Order: sequence, then C-alpha cells, then structure tokens
Amino acid sequence: MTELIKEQHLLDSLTSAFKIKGRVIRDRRVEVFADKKMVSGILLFAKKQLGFIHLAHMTCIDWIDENKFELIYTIWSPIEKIHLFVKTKIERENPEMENIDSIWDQANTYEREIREMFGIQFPGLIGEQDFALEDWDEMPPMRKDFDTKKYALETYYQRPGREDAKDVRETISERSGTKVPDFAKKYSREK
Amino acid sequence: MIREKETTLYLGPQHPGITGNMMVKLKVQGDTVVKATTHVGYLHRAFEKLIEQRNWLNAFTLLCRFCVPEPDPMELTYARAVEELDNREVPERAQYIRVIVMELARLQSFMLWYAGQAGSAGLYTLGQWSVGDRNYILDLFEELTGGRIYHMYIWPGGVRRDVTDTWKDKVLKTMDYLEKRQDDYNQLMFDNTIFQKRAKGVGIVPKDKAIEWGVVGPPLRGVGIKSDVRIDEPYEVYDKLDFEVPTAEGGDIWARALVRKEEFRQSISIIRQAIEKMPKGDYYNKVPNPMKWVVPEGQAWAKTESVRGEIGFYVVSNGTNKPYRVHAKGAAYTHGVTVLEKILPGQNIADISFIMNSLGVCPPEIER
Amino acid sequence: MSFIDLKGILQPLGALKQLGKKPHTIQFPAESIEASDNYRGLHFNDLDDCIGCGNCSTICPNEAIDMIDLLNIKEKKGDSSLRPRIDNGRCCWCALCVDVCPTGSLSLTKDYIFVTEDPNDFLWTPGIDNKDAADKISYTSDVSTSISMYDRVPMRELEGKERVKSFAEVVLGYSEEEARAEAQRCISCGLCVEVCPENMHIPEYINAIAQAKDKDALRIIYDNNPLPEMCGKVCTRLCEDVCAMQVRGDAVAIRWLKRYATETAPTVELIKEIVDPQIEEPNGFSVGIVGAGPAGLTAAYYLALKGYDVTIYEAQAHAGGMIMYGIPKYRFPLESIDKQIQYMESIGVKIKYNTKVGKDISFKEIYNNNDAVFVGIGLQIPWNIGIKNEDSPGVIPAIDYLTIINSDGKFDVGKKVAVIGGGNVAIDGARVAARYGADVTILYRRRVEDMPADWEEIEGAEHEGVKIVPQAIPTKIIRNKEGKVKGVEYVMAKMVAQDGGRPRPVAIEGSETIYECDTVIGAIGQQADFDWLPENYKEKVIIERGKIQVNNLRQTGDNKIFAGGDAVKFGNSDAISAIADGFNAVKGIDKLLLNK
Amino acid sequence: MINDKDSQKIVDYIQNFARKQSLFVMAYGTGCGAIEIPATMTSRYDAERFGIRGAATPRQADVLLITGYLATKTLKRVIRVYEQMQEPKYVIGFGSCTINGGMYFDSYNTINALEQYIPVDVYINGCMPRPESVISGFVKLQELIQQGKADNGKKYRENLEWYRTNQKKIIKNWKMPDYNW
Repeated sequence: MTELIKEQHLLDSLTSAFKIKGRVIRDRRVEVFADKKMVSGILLFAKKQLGFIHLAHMTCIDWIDENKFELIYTIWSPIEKIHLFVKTKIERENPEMENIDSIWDQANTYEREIREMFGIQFPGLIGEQDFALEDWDEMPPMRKDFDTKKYALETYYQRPGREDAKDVRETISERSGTKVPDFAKKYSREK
Repeated sequence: MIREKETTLYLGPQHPGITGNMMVKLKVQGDTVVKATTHVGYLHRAFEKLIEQRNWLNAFTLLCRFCVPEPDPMELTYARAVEELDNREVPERAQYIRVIVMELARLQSFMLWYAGQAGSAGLYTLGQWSVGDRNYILDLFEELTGGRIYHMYIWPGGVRRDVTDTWKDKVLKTMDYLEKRQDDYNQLMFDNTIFQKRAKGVGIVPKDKAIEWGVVGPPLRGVGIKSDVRIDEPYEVYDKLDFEVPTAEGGDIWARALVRKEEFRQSISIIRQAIEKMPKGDYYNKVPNPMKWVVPEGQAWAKTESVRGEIGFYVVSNGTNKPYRVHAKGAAYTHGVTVLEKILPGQNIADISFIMNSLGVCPPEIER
Repeated sequence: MSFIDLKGILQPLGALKQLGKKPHTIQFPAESIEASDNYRGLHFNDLDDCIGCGNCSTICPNEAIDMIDLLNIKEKKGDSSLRPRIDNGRCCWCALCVDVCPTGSLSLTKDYIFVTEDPNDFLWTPGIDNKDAADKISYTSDVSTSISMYDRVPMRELEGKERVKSFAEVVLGYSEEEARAEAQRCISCGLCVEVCPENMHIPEYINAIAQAKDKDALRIIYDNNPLPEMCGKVCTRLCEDVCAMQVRGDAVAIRWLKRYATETAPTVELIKEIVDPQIEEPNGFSVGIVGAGPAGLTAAYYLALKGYDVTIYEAQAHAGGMIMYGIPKYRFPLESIDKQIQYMESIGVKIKYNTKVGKDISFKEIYNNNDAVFVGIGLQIPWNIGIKNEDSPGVIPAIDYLTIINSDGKFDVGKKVAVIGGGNVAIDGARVAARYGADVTILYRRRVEDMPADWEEIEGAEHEGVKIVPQAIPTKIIRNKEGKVKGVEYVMAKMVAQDGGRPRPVAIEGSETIYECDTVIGAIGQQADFDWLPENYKEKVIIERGKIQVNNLRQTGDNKIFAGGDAVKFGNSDAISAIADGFNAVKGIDKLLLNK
Repeated sequence: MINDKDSQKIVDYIQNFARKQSLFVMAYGTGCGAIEIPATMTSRYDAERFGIRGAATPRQADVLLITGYLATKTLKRVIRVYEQMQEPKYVIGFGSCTINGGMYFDSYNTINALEQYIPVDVYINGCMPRPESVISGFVKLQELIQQGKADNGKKYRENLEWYRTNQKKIIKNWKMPDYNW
C-alpha cells in the first residue's frame, strides 16, 4: 500500500483547524466527525481553502438504536482527487440541521429529499414540501421504524390465490410431529 | 416589443420527451421560459427502502431498475461498494468482463441518446436507425446474461456467467458494424443544418458554475473540464486501458453532443482493447450462501462513470445479512433539478425536451 | 454561418443510400428470433429432481415463489413433497432461484410470451403448467455457476501414520472460522430433521453457529438431545444422507457442526450455565431405569428435568453403555463421556453402578418401587459367524474385543488379524487392532459401496493401512496343531441382482482362498440378553425375534414398562435412535403418570 | 336505419375490423417498461405494421399502455388520462408489476394490481416484456377487438362506483374533475 501522504496531510489540516476527529479510511477516502454546528464551517473551509469544490452526495442514515440521525456530506476535490466525508450525528427527536444550499446550490435537492424521507428540518430551505411523495401523511418513510411491507399489505390490494403456500420447515416439523422451541425460532429460515 | 402576460405551463408528467415521467412547472412569457421548477416523484418506488428489506445479494436485482436506459453501472457501483465492505477481491477476468459490459451499456445508451436527441429536434429517421441497431447490442447482452434490458449480471464478487470466445467474436463484429454506422448517424445529425442551428448556443451551462451546480459527465466535459471517474479514480481495469476523455468548449447542446460523439468512438476502442487483453481465469469470487452472508460493519462509497456522469452508491452495513442503508446518487439527480432549473430561464419552450435529453435527465434516477 | 447552409441541407440526404438495403425487420408472426441459449424466460421445474427444499422461495427478492403441496408426489425421505409455484405477477426473472437451486431442477426456458386477459392466470406451477418446456430449457445452473456452496469445509484429522500410534482422537474438530464457513453452507430447509430419529432442530442450531451464537446453538441442541457430545462425534448422521447439498455436492457437515457447538462448553459448569436447564419441582413420581446407555440416560435426563425421581441401574462400572464400551476411544474419548454423565448427575439423575438387574437387584423390586420402569439394555450377546471351527481360541467377537480394550484390558491379537463383517463395529475392531500394530484385513460379503459402515470410517481405516477384501465369504476357520486360529478360508462372490432387494452375493466355485492370521474378529451383529427378566413379565412384555415390541411412546405390553435402545424393535440400531427412544418414552411416562 | 340483427353483425364486424387495424397508443411511459417501446416501434420490430403508433394526447388515443409499476402519484394522473380518452378505449397492463406488484410488491408507493383501479383488457407478462411479447399483447388485443370482447370503457362506466372507491382508497387528496362523457 502506498503511503497516504496527501490524505494524511488533508486530515491534519482539517483537524488542526477545527479540533475534530477523523481518519484516513484508505487512499482517496478521508472522513471527519464533526459536531452539527461545525459542519457548515468545515464544508465552507474545505470548499474555499482546500479545493473541495464538488459536493458528490449527501445522505442520511437512521441509527434508530442510538436514537440518532447521521448526516454525511461527501465532497470531492478534482485536484487532489480525494473524497472527504464530513459526518455528523443529530438527535432523532425534532431533528434539525443547518441548511447548506448557500454553499452548494445543488444541496437544496438533497435537503428536500432528506426532509421528506427522514423528517429532518433545514431552516430556511426553499422549495416545496413535497419532493417525491404526494399527500403523504404517515411517518417519513425512510425512517427505520416505518414498516413498508406492512403498509403496502394494508394499503394495496393483495391478489388472492396464494393462501395455500406452505413453509418447508413447518411442513417437515408437522410431518415428524415435533415443534421448534420458541427460543430457537429466530434461527429458523427467514420468510 | 409587446409585454406578454406571464402564464403557468405544466410540461409533463405525461411524457416530457425523455426517458421517464417528470413534470417541469414553467412560468412563461410568450414562448420564453421565465422560471422553471422540477417536480419529480412520478416514478418513486422507494428503492432505498426496499433494499433494506432484501439481503445483500438479492438486493442487486432492484438496482438495475434505478435508471432504465443504462442499468449496468448501478449494478457495478453497488457491487464495488459491497466488495469494499466485505474485502472481497474480484478476479481480473471478471474486471475485464465488467468493463466490456459497462462500455456496451454505454454504447446502447448513446444510441438511445442519438434517437432522443435527434427525435426531440424532429429528426425521426435517426431514431429508427440507432434504436434499431441498438438491438444488436441487446442481442449481445441477451447471449451473455440472459436478459435484454435488465441484465442482473454484475454482482458482488464478479459476474454471473463467463464469456465465451464466440461471444467475443460477435462483440468485435458488432463493434465493426457500429463504427461504420456511427458515420451514418453523424451524417444525419451533426452535418444537418437543422440540428446545428438548434443545438448551437442553446442550453448553455456556464463554466464557472458547472461544478457548483453539480454538473458531471458529458455536460461537464462539454464546458471544457476534463473530468471522468474512469481517470479520476480508476476502477476495475480502466487504468490498464488506453482511451481519451474528450472535451469540448461552449457548454451548449452542441458541445455536449460532440463529447458524446467522440465518447462513442472511445467506447468501441475500449471494448476492443478489453477483449484483446482479457486474461483467462475465474470470473466470480463466490460469496457465501446469500441468505446467511453477513457483510462486516462499515460504510463505503463507490462511484462509477455512467453515460450521464458519475453515479455513486453509499452503502452502510451494520453487520447483518441485510444492507442497513443504501443511498444512490445518479447524475440526473443534479442535472434534472438544480441544473435544469438554472438553465431553462430564457430558453424556448420547444427546446426544453431538447435540453433535457442533452443533459441526460433520467427521472427514475432522481427519485428512485 | 450563412443563412442558407447548402452543405448542411444536402448532407442528410445521404441517408437515401440506405434505400436499397434489405431491412432487418422481423416478419411477424411468420418469422421470429429465437431467444438466446442463456435466455431467462418462464420457469421450468423438473418435478422428479426437485426435493422441495424451498431455497428458491427463500432467495426470491419478490416473494414470488410459494411452496405448495402437490398431491401427486408421494412423501419420501429427503423430500418435503412441496413444489414451487411461481407468481408471475411478482417475478422479475432475475434467475436467483435457478442459481441457488441445490439440485439444479429449476431452470428458465426460452419461452417468454405470456399474454392473457385474466390476471389470475399468472399463478402457475412450472413443470406442471408447462410440461412440454423441458426441451426449451435455457438458463440453468451447474455446480460451478450455482451460488450454492457445494464444497464441504474439510475436517482436519491426524495423519494416518500418526493415528495408529495411539488412541488419540483422530478428528481434530473445526476451528471457529471453519465452523462458520461450514454452517453458512446450510440452506436451512430442514429436510434433515425428518430423517433424524430424534428430529433434532438442525437448521436452527446450524444457523445459530453461522451467526456466531454458539451458546444458543448448544441450548437448541440440548432441547432434545442430552448427549450431543457423543452424537457430535459418532452419530450415524442419517441427516447428511438427505441434505439438499448432497444431491450435487457434499452434504453439510451436520455432525461436525454439532461437535463444534459442544466444544463451546468444555466443562460441566459451562454446560449448565449455557443450557440453563429448568428443573421442575419434584412431582412425587419415581422412575427406575435399567441400563445407562444412551436410551436410559436420555430418558433419565428429561425425566429429571420434569421433576421425576430417577434412578439408573447399570451393570458395568461406568455409564454410557455401548458408547462407553463399544466405541473406540479415538472416536469418542473417555473425558467426553465423563463430562456428559457428570452433567446428568448434576441435575439430579442417580446412577447405581455395578448393579446388574437380576443379580444384584431383582427386576421385581425395581418394578414395585417405581411408578414406571424404562428398559434400555442394548445388545450384548454377539451373533455367531456361523462357520466351522468358530469356537477356536483366537476367534473373538468384535464387541467383546472392544469391551476388553475399553475397560483397559489387554488382548493380544498377534501380527495378522482378519475382521469379518462390514458394519461400523467391524471397522472399529479393525482400527483398534491396527493401533496395536497388527496387519488387519476386513473380509466382507458384498461390495465396498454396500458396506453399512460410514464412508468416513471406511476411508479412515484405509488410511490407517487396513485392507478391505470385498465380496469375500468366509467358509471356515483353519486351526493349527494346538487348535488355535491359523487362518480363514473364504470364497470370492459375484453379485447377483434380485428382485426387490439389494444384489445378493453368490459364491464363485473354486475361488477358495486362505488368509493366514492370528486372530479372527467377528462383527456380524449382536442380540439382547433377556435372562434377567422374570417369566411373568415376559408374558406381558412381548419379545419378538429378540427385540421388545413397543408403541410410538415406547410403551411395552406392560403399561408401566417402557423400553428403548437397540433392544427394541423401533427405528435403527444406533445411538441417535436410542436417544429418540429415551426422549419419546419420557412423553409416554408423562402421559401415563401425569396424563399430559 | 339498420335494425335487423344480421346487418348489425356485419356493421359490428366492419367496425371492429377497422378499430383493430389502427391502435393509437397513448405515449405515456409510466414505468421502466417504456424502454422497450422505442425498440418495438423502430426498425427491427416495427410495430407500425400492425397499425400501432403513438398519439400525443389522450383525446386521440385508443390504447393506454401501463408500462409498469404505478406510483400513487402517477396513478392519479393515469386515471385522469384514462378518463379523458374517448371510447372505444383499451388498456394494456405491461410487466409483472402491473399484475401483482412485481418486485415492488412491498413498496409503500406503488400499487399492486392495476385492474382494481382501471379496467385492463390484456396483461403482458415479463420484467420487462420483450418487443415480441409486446407485439403478441397487441395481437391479442386485436383479436379481442375483432371478437367484440374488448369493451373497456363500458366496463369502467358501469362499475364506476367500484373503481372510484378503490381509487380513492389510494389517492388521499382527490381533487379531480368528475368523469363525464
């Protein structure tokens, strides 16, 4: 493996400027973890000072067990040819995040989508409330606690005729007259 | 000059002249656009949610449906992200096969583009030719993968089936044929006054704003910026192949068309090289039983150059047999919303689908 | 650019040169392009090859495949009798179902046109609704293209030359990594459960191992098998014969995985901690058990858990029965048995050693002092080989030989040994003799592939230098002057096919051969000893052809007497069947005493 | 004018013959299946031979091709388009996802069975159907038209209530003009 001098240098300049933690993942990949208040500062600094002019993508992950949303900003420097991931975690209750569409115009689209799919508010965000959905009154669908299958089964017509389907494992159990104990059932085949 | 009243006009969702449904809400004065707002969601299938319900392997069947005209880059990008998480090596032969498939996909997508770009300028003959000839590439795909449009061929670890020598010969023959045919296409398109007059100076992406707005792929190369994932961050075996990344100046539809015209040539050349250099060996590094395949915890970002520009997949694993989160960002995501909204004001209504075709706007890729 | 661009107007007219060309349009319907050889069209299922494992249904990302019961398929072992039905309104022709099909019965065809007015027509059963599509098959998977994992993770073993030097365990066991990899191969269909006499929860514990939950795996195993360590080492593993993977590849190493799971608990305390047995309050009933073999121990364990007062009467100085005395220590070490017995005792099972029923204690006493009796005596008396001079010194039944060796006794087999028989006991005898430095030859009436012994055992024996002479029928023992064994005379046999049975060996005249040897070990089976059972009980407990008759709950003619193990006419004569007998007898006793 | 049964039959025959020979397809690619439409329409498969060609607006179209899954947002527009079409009109469901949800069966945003919302004359199976399949579907539709069995618009009119109930179950904000003829 080649020495990651460029990457390490980038990380150093970011960590010294902002007192944040980060790591070099591999060549061309550097990530930093920041507090949500610092994100726009880091992005602006990276764009203006370090040449990360391209916002490659922006996404959100719902860490429901931690009760946090993680926002990830992926930016790219065409000169250094490095991807920098700026990651931040925000509370899941009444989530709110700084709007960065003044830094990158295109961030507007991402933020509208995240607002719709995860319910994160971006104060000052221009654009209609609906992005891909229309008249959606359930919980934001990309949240982990939204069960799409259950919703689909309840909402949409299910064509009949498949009720006679059998589970192989259960058929075998029945035929051999045994029962799988309850604590073992979670290891049975998924269906 | 008569001041005309501002009118609201809805372009779409019923077929705006591109590959998919979307709606552009226009404020127009006469036939000049004053303001454009993109509305998407007519093709929203909740892919990212559905992938979370599938396991690592059978999620890949969904991916090719992300963007219909060019399904393969999605499969490849996902596969690469998963391979990075799983530390899975891909045999070299598989990498060559992947490159060939990618370039064939690019070619067939270019041929659709020829039809769409010319069709939206009223040149219907070209559509009959290029889409008709596109079937020869689809035949190649069918023979290799078993599917015409949706190949579901590139998956984590390699590819699903090996290529045969007869298939390689057929590819080479098809390439010879297409190379000749492209001259015919170009004669109809680039030598045509109608096309020239409509394309030059229309739909200009300003050079200084391009990266800011998130322009990628041929539209970015159309403003003179040499940017291509295949050279910026070489994946598979692109660094072992010799090819040019064409650029053009101007940022208008004409410049983008010139870029694509040259890329068509480059793709043919890449395929020829890849077929020649393809080594013998394995084509697949078998993953474990897909129902029990657990990918180690982590996050990975992979990107690929599709015909519309870079496509990126952000894949998150929490160490179970299902992806925790998969986020896909296609080129159309920015082209179809931010860029389109920015460059439409001042344009003619009649040019809108012309511009959208040239930007490579693909609605299913925007809303997924 | 000038206003009139003549070139730009004339150039496109070049298209006219295409006029004379032959169009590539397909003349429908007279002409049609055949789909490629690899095309993913409608499904086809070879109903005879399909075993109904349901792997296709599990992988399907769209839940398009149902397993349904087709009446025309009879129930058979290793076949769930279910067959896939495809909902074509869900299918996306990804062909993952074909690629995971372990048997290769499912494939896709070149047919793809499916047009109808009625949307309910799209539910169809491949192989039944398109019987004639068998010759249009296009997309298939073979062992190399399938994503099923056909290759077993090899088990590490001692070298053949190393093995014969001692009684150290031959099989070294899976490492964690190997076990995970092997467990991942299992497709969790559960076809194996049915053939296991004890119906162990095989898919569940294998899946637990695959998910790195070894402790859960052990708990699941102990749910209906209290002697997993023994089963993990010496089980006859009927399950692996019907494994879905075995159709085209190697069966999942179910036995070795069980063994791996038991290794997570090397001490009695750990077993107790992991299994966490829930012992119910004493219910006031007592049960006497004759024989501390696998059947007796199993019955004792589950009875004790249910709050019965259990006492086992064992004739030998050590519990375990045939697994203690009949199985050589290189397959099943003494510590393992001890651990299992200690664990049993720790939950309240009482074992009285050196107590032979009928001698040290009368059966009547046990019968009268307990609310129920379980008889698990096993088979101790070897059958005679049935040839001349069988009573000569130097001829020893394998089971006696093994018992002597396992009780730390000495028996000199000399330099050359002939073993007669082809079962596991014969192989055990041969391999033990090999460990004493003897040159061993097995004489078996039929072909090697007919041998009832485990293929792994046969292979193991061969690696250790044991020679196998198949199709050899012993005719007499040759004595020397002192009347001791000098050799065996045998004739070669040819296999004659017979109606409704396996081929029969028929002696070839004039092919008599003499194999010179010092010892002949006979291993052609054993029978039970019922001398201890008083006549008045024998009237009720029906014994037929040397075996006790029982019902499903292992109840004999006498309501209070239950029986199990090899001495019972139920299932196979192996340890896992004995465990099943013990387990089911507990249900019977529950029913008798608690009416549950 | 014509009131005896036999001459009505002849008129019907001619009418149906004429109808089946010119099927104007509403150019509304609703899902990914639309990608095979260009291939069907162009030189190799050349569907225009069968009188199949595109129409830009619903008023001029005979056939509504539902080329795949329908997002609820699109369903609303499709109903609108369908209601604007003149009789006789026909609907072809295209691909698995119109039949029983296809690969999007568990998606919160796509409907499963098309015939619950608008009547469907012919279903073409496939994901996606090849051009040959598409042509077969049209040929089937032509047969039905010739036999006089394709009366999609009538079915919709007569069961409007039932269709409306189903539609409104999915479309939460029903702000559409009434269906009138």
